Amino acid sequence: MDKRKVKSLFVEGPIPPTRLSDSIAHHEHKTNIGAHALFLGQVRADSIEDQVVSAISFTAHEDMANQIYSEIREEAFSKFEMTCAHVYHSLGIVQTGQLCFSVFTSSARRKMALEGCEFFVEQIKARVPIFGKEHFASGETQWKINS
Amino acid sequence: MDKRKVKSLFVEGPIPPTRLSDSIAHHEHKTNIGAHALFLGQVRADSIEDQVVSAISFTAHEDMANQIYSEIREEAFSKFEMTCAHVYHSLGIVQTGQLCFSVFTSSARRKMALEGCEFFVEQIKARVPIFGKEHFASGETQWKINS
Amino acid sequence: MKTLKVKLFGVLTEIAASSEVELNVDFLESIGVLELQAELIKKYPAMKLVQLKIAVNNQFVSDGQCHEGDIIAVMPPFSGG
Amino acid sequence: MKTLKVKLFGVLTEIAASSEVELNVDFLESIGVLELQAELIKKYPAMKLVQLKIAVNNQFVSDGQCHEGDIIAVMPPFSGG
Repeated sequence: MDKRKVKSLFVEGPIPPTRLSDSIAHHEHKTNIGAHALFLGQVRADSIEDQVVSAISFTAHEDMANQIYSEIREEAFSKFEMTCAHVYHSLGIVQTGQLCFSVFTSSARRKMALEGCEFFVEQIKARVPIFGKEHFASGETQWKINS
Repeated sequence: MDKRKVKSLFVEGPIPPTRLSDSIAHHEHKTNIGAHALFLGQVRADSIEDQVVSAISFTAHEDMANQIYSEIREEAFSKFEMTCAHVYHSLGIVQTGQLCFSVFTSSARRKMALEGCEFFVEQIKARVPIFGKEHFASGETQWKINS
Repeated sequence: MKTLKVKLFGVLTEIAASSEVELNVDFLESIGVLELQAELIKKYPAMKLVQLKIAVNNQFVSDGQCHEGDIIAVMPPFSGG
Repeated sequence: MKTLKVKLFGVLTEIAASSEVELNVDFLESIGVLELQAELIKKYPAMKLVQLKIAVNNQFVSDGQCHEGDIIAVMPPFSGG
């Protein structure tokens, strides 16, 4: 499998936790791996002016997002010695407590897995055109602003 | 649940990937969480002088290990704003491709989860009296030396 | 007078009540993206409050020109993750 | 002559062919841990090649004293993770 083949960043709806354990289990035959690092973004029940977030809906400029994600992958594999990386972001509605973003990197060495994972997290948040809209229990909405 | 209660670091044999997804799924009701970070150590089929590692067996000074792990937890929770942390290390035989070490931290904020996770990984490797012995296919063994 | 199609994202779709708008602008060969941005804000003043990012043919540009037929996308700050 | 029980770990259990050894040493109230280490190396010369960590009553010490009845543990470098 070519680790650099073009992959889509997006999944429809929340990322199921079993997807991650399946992914981990699939790496058991890759005995050159010594370390995995995972980051999971979970929708938080933020309080904003007396209202509590109940879900976030995500939209994106999908073509550009996948193109930029592909550039980020290239950069990540050239900077960090990794055997593979699996990255997903949700589109559509994700309820509080559910996962909307996952980064899973593997390497022979722990430093490379950890640093590669953090690189993906920061670069994707900063550079990929994804837009979150917070939904409140009242039915009101508000566009998310990343801190 | 008191996040600081004394917990054992050790599990007998490899850490099953399903343990991790169950753990992730159990955090779904904790809607104050915004980010999880995981580190997984996997036994690598290292080549050492023409022999290939087939398994590692782990032993420990268990009492001291749990006591030092408990100190590391205290330090981690005072340094990083985390909602919880689950850390496991194997004792006994773990085959190549299987998991022997897992760190799982959760926080409202991604930085805290990522930094807390890395803190546990580095501190546990450096300070906890665990001893790995590499087993080769030939039946020979060699005590592991951390790089 | 030429017509440029502009795709909108995030909060901009609510300001314009549409995910794609047409701008009628007067230019010969091409128009600068900053001029295009000014036209957009003239039509939708609330966009002045948003830090806009403009992509021409799927490339972000901070300056440069757009031509008739180019794919133009205007986005607010990203908020994924 | 007093007898100190010493628990061993990792490669040290193979050098001594046991996970616990008894050291017969001569002291009054207490013996320094560095002296204890020297006694251990005298009995098991291969331990000289290992960077030893000594714990007295479950606390690592680089210096200090041990008394009869103390729980003494001697360990090689850690290699978990």
